[in-house]
Amino acid sequence: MLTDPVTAAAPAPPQGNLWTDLMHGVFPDGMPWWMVAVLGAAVAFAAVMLFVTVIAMFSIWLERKVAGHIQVRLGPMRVGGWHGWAQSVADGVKLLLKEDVVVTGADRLLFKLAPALVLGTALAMFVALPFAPGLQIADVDLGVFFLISISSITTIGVIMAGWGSNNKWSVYGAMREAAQVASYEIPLGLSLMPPVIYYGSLSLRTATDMQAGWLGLHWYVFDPLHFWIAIPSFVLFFVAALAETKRAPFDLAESESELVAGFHTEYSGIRFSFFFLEEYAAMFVMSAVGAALWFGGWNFPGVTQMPEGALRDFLCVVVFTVKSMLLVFVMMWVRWTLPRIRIDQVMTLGYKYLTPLSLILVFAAAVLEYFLALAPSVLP
Amino acid sequence: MPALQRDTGWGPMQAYFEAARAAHAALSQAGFPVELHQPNLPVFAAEGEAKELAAAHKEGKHLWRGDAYVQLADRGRIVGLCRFLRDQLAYQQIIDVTAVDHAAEDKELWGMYAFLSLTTKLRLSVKTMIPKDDCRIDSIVPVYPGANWHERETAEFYGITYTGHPDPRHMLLPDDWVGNPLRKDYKFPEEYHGISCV
Amino acid sequence: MMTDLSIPTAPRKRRYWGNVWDAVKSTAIGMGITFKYLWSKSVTVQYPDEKLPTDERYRGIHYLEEDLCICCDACAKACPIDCIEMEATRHGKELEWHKFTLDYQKCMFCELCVYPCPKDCIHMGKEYALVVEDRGQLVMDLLSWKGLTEDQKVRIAEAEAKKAAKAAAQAAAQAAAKGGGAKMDAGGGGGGGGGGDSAAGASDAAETEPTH
Amino acid sequence: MERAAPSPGLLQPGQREIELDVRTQDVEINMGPQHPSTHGVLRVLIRADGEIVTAAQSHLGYLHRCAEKIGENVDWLQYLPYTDRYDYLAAMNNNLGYSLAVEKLLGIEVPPRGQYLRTLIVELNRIASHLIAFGTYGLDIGAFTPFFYAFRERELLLDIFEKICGARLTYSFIRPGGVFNDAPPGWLQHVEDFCRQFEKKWPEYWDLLVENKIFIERTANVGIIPRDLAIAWGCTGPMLRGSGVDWDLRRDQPYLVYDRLEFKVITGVGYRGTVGDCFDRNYVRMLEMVESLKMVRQCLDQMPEGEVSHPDVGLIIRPAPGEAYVGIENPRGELGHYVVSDGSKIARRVRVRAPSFCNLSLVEHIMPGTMLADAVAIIGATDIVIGETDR
Repeated sequence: MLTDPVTAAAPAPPQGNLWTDLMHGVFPDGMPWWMVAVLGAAVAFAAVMLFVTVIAMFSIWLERKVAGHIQVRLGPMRVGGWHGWAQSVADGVKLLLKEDVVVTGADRLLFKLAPALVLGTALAMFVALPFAPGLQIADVDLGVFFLISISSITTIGVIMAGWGSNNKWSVYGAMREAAQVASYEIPLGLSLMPPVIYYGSLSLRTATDMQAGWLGLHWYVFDPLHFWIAIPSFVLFFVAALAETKRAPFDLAESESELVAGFHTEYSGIRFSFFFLEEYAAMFVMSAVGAALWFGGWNFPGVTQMPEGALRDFLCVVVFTVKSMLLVFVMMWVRWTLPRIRIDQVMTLGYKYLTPLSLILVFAAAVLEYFLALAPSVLP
Repeated sequence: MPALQRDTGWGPMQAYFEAARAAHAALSQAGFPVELHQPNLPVFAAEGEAKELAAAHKEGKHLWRGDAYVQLADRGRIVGLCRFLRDQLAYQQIIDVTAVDHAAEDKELWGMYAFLSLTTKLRLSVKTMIPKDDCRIDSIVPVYPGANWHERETAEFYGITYTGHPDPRHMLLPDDWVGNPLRKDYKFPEEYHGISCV
Repeated sequence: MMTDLSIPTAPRKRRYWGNVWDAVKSTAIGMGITFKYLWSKSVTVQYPDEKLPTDERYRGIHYLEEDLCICCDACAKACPIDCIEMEATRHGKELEWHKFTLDYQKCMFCELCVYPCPKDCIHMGKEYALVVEDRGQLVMDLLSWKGLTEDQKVRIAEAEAKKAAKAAAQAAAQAAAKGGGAKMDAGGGGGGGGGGDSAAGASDAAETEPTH
Repeated sequence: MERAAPSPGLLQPGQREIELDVRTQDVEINMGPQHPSTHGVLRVLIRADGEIVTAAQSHLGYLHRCAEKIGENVDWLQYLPYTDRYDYLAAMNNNLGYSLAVEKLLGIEVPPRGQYLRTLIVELNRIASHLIAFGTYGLDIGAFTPFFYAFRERELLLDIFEKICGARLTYSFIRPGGVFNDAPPGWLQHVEDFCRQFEKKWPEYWDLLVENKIFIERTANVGIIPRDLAIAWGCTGPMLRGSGVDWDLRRDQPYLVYDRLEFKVITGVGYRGTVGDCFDRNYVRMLEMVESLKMVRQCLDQMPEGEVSHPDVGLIIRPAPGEAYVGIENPRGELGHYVVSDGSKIARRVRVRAPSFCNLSLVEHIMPGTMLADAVAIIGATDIVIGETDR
């Protein structure tokens, strides 16, 4: 829906629209291909940025409310009236207005580049998410692979931030993050393999389409032949995703009781808000991947059967976002329940528990798939 | 071992008196120059005690209440005494090391040591005099490592040098603090690093 | 789930699947507890809008029954940090208050000032919010008024008049005793009262607004 | 700690091979004075080889308020509010320790109701203090929520304290000669209600935090203090009992009415690890809450009627000359007050033997060899109150 190069490249007839008029004046022969690409990217970026900002602000508010209610208090109640819904807006304004401090002795280039890199990668991950049949920025063939690889770039930003801050606590945070993410890439990738084997594709779009059966309830976790692989692999994926997004109990990079605030100790104002946005964007992306691969993506009874159109797309977006937000909520719920793991235990958990267990699951999934392929008549 | 008999609201008393007597006997037998001090007022105050106290004060008699303690005459033997207490009399724990300065005119400080036995459940106080003009005493850290911080604290508050202390840094006061605040002749500083103390 | 306190003393063996099971189980139990509380009623209140009631014995900012106070300084002496200062001029039995300040920068709300009061006139109040814009404002005056009231002035005048009358009577008696014909000055008492009035007026003018 | 350059081709004993090629330098980190898990303004200078602590040194004195000097300058009774302020989480216990020391010099015994009231409120305060210890320990380990649950129940206790003495933190309630006020009507009922409520909540703490696998992994076998070390370093209270030493002043040198109460002394048993590890110290505190609750119940049952204060002790106290040391079982260990009187209304010497101070002195010796996160766990398990270490 965003940009189809073929239709966009056709010469736009002047329709009295200021923008098209202008474009027609500048490019009488229609827009050149690069212009289309740049404009498409700009529109996609704006859409993603808007979506990420809204989702992150909502998540931050939700996190505070969830934390509050779990801890038998109320959380933000003041700004905006109903349950402090505008708290994140107020916080955002405050962060934008705050002084942008660059500490003495910091590596200024790294210090300033790190938040941008971190947020940029978080935004790039949204490219492959299948929000709705007509609403996916790019249906990347290697969608899952793309997401995993992009998400680990965040680590480089975190290391830059930690190193550039001229603060020992920050360096500790950065090093922990590096070790942690490097080791959790493996279980994360492996735990994604059972669904990939099931779908026979790395594309999230294909995965979502394949779960459209049973009036939109034929999700991977509900598949009668596969649920015994799907559920454990989802748990493994979820744990690895928590580690990947630096969420408790794996928030060692910013563990506030040990490292003060870890890699972003010295950040303030808008640069700090970038890290904040990134954290919640990454949470959303990881949850969205989980929702797409295990929980049917946009499929839901009533939505899947609708005729194609803007309304259906809209409802698909709603279903997909709600499913993802539910998983985000579980992440928060876990955070406010569990203590934090020590760094060597993180490694132990990653290498000795998650990796072998996910290997077993991959093997089991492959064997199951092989035998199912041998006996196609058994398939429901 | 059963618990000590509680004979007052603040804990056992007679057992501690006994402990002091026993420790005094054992220590003198081992050749330590110790004397036993026991309070000469009853544990519980009698009616009209205040008058009695005032009268005794006028006469120059010293009536006092509280703990019995063992006083060591030669402060040079404190480490040996501690070793004896720990090894022979089973006082495994050092509870407190401190000092008392009674008046600015006094020539001596009290060096106080409080011991606790976890097996016999008894307490013992040992006192030794430390002259102010030669304010040093051996550190008992080699015997009781737990005395480490107590001695550091007492050292900076009373100006006592604990010879042989492994870590004679200031404990609670800043490193450049002048004077020993708990001495009675201590003069409050006018200012500290430009901060007025008045 | 924790039910009784009979406890295995031997350390558990580390087992691979046992660890996995323990982790999953304890996490599930913990999440169950937090989930239960997610829907429970909050125990906190929205502070500046709602305030929890303070108890009868609450030790908050003091209040003073100033008409009972005799400026005896007992509370100031009992205070461990000397944060109470009081000053009053005595006009016979009547007190002309200048100040009764309590320095809440120092006060530690120990209530030791309340016990020695012979008139039982200083109390700990229920107010606790000590929010001011300037540290100087924490030195609070407990008096709602200063100087002399009209009643007091009248009483002082009466007392002085009585005194003067008494003095006059005495003088008259003395004079009578002496048998001399010296005439007493009847305006003496009135003059004294006038002086008191003007002093009271001056302190009225300097009076600040009440602190509570 | 700059390592000596290794001679090529020669491995020192215990040296890893990699160090021949890579020369690393230990990093020195200041943990504190402002750090989230130093429980106040404690500064621990840590030298670390990566994540592994190689040396630690505590620096104290950021909260030094000259309590002992003040004691020599104010009246006996006027010093009472200052005792609240060294261990502000268990102010009742501090009041009690000082009051008992002064009573020893006064030679008086508090009437029975006063003693029971003291015991009751001191045990309640112990629960309140251990709740904080448990909550903040969860916080140190990274679990937020137990902290709030602990504060929720502590709030009920503070309400109880407020009802009887008017203050919520610095009580100044127990005074030499008794207590300031008798319990207001209905107060004992409040205490009973609390007991019932707390009984229901306590298993939740246990399930939520103590039995949590991550918590066990973080604390069990971490910061082990062997029995002998704990005794030699003068550790007291849960620190000592966590190391398996069966020692409790309430049972072994009974004061107040503890000899009339039935309770168990909890010692560390290596429930999930080794005896004397951080888990055991926390375990002792957790179970001590239950024991304190039992004692509170017994005090409520046995509470006699009558006076709460000794009638002879007025506002001006003049103890007999002499010196007295009274040690009581604070939530953190043995709180000793050594007071010296010359018979006047001002003390010659008030010495406070603070349990946290002595317990903390051992911490820097058990830290080397643990990880940075363990350093936090060890400090947390020590349950220090900086107001007390610095006084």
